[in-house]
Amino acid sequence: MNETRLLAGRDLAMGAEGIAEHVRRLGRLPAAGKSLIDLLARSGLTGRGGAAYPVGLKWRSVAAESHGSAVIVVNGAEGEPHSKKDRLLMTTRPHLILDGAFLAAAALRARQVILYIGEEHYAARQSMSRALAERTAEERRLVRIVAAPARYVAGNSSAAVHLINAGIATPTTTPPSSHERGVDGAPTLVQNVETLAHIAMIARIGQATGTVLITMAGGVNRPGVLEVKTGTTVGEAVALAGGAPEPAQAVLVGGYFGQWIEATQAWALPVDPEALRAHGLTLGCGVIGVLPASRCAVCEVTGIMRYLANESSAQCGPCFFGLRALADACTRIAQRGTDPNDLLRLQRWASEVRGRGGCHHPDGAVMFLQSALKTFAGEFSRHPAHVRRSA
Amino acid sequence: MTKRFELRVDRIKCDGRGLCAEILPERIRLDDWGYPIIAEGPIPDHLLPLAQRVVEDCPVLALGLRRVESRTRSSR
Amino acid sequence: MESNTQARMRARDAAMRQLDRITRGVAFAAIAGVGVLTAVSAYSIPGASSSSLTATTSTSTSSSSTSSGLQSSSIGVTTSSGSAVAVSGGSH
Amino acid sequence: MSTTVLWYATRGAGAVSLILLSSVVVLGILSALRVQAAGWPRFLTTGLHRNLALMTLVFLALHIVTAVVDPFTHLGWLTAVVPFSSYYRTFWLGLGTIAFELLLAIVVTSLARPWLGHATWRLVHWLTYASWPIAVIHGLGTGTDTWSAWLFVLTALCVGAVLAAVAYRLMADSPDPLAEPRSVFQAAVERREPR
Repeated sequence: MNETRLLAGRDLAMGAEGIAEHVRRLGRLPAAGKSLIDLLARSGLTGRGGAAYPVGLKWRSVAAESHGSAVIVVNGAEGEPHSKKDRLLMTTRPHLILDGAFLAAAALRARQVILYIGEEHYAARQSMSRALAERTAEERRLVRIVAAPARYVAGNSSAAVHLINAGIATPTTTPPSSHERGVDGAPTLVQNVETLAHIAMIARIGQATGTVLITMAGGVNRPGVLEVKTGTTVGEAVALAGGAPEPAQAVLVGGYFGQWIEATQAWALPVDPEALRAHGLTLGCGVIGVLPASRCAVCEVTGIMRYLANESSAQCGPCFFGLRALADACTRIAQRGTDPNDLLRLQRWASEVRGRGGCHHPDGAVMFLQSALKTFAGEFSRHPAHVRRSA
Repeated sequence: MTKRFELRVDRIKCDGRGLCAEILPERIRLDDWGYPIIAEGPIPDHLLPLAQRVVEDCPVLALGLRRVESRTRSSR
Repeated sequence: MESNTQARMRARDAAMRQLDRITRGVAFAAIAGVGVLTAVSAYSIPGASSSSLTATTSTSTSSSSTSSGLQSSSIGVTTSSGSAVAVSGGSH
Repeated sequence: MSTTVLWYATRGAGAVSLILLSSVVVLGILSALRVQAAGWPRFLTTGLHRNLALMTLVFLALHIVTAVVDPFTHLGWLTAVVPFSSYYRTFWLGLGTIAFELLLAIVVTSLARPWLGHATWRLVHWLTYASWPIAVIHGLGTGTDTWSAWLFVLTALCVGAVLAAVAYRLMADSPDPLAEPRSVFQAAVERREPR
């Protein structure tokens, strides 16, 4: 059955696939036990939410702590501005996600499953609750839906747990991680919806689907979600997205917590979490942003740094003040032209802020900026005054 | 197995009072906004008393000494 | 960078010594203070030198706890030196 | 040593305790703020605050012992522990006992701070703003039968210093520069049903 893609089956434009069609195509929910956890470890599947944590390890750590009290959080917050993959999956293949969630609930002996979906993603919430209604009474009893605030850090696993526990979506200090003490203090698995869909397929076909969902954004003719084989190169993905209307100068691989790669180098990069990690990169949430040659790189980077600074939950000084100072320095360079002191400050602050936050928000933002400073070194060092143009 | 400790800070609790850098400048300095930058690695033995004092004197108890197991002499 | 840390280490050590010095200083001052203020209160309280206080104040030293709060300031203690005042009423 | 000396010693020790307590309160307020003078590290303020707090307890103990041991006033140890249990100036002296016990709670929780955690410690520490005023009123009330200008002046100075520190604290902006942005962000991601 070569149709082992997540988005296989009828045309996506026809909306959510019902339970009958889902079972006809993929069969009933397979059994789940310790063997599934070992299978996941062997498959090498890593999380698709952004942190790319090996799924086998994560399940083992929750299983070790859970004695029938675990909680499964299905993370569909998708706070990354350009990412659309989770929403597409929730609105077209909801049962694949629910299968993954109930497999996790069985394998980890969970007593509760929480669908954590972006509060502004109405279609996704509606599709998931409709699909839930089609499940068995026993499955439905386990599940409740919680709305995730539409902020960048709301998708962070400790923020999700904090919102579910205390109604505030701000990250909390780890340790303890949510694996040890999460929802209601119970061991909690926070897993991205795409990861759970992959798990539902792996439980059926015994191996990874070999595909990933990516969101093509920026200078491509047909931006949007693609499901590609993990060997596909960025250039091929751009072609699948209708090609680039004008030559590109660089590609942002991995979204706002990803890294900038000069276009020609990026074109040959494989869209594959493991392969990218070998290059010191990350596929992150799967956003591939193409920056056209006509756009000013410094102004683009400045806009994103300002966004990331504003998305700091202001709980930690180095992150809140550090990212704001970095964004201010970028803004000065963008609007008034390069001042060598600002370049020095950017380098120093970036290295000082990294690793000094309560969560990984500052780390992601700094990696993004440092890759920009490297890839656009020329632009940053000789940038003229640009009055702030469109976002 | 030598018992070594390293200073850890709870970034969310820390509100940049700066006492730690004043008491233990050998291991802690402040960034431009007054928040501690802690040197990596285990605390040298002769600084452990001061490190203990820093942990106790932190106005918001954001600092802690965490044991670092270093089995072999050439620990990391 | 090294000199900055050195300077801050010296400042720390100096401040530690300063803390001890100030604390000891305050301790001595406090002890002296008790002595001085004991003497001052001995001489400044009218009853100390003359027995006029005894004449003007009633000897009532006991009253139910509820009302004593509002007693005017003249109610007080007879300060006859040395002799214990016979207390009426015993324990309440 | 005639009884009267003990009686005056109680007043002397009490006055010194008041001065010490007031300075501890002022130092506490200053250490909460980010007042940073050159050559005066912040841990000096907090260190003094702690040392003088313990010193206050010592002189307070002296104050209590001299009062209780003084045969003239027949107070008995109970009055130091159970408020309003003395027959001599019951109300005013009772305040002293309350202030003393509040102070004990504050100091004990401060010594046990690493085990209690910051939140609990901070909650109990707010009792300072009850203990100190009650101590001042105790001083004035118990001492009024033998009115003396020096005690009044001394008390006025202490009250003035503490009120100035409190006023400074209220005017100064929040000691935590993140307090405002943190509450703004929290409001944006708060999904609690309003209580």
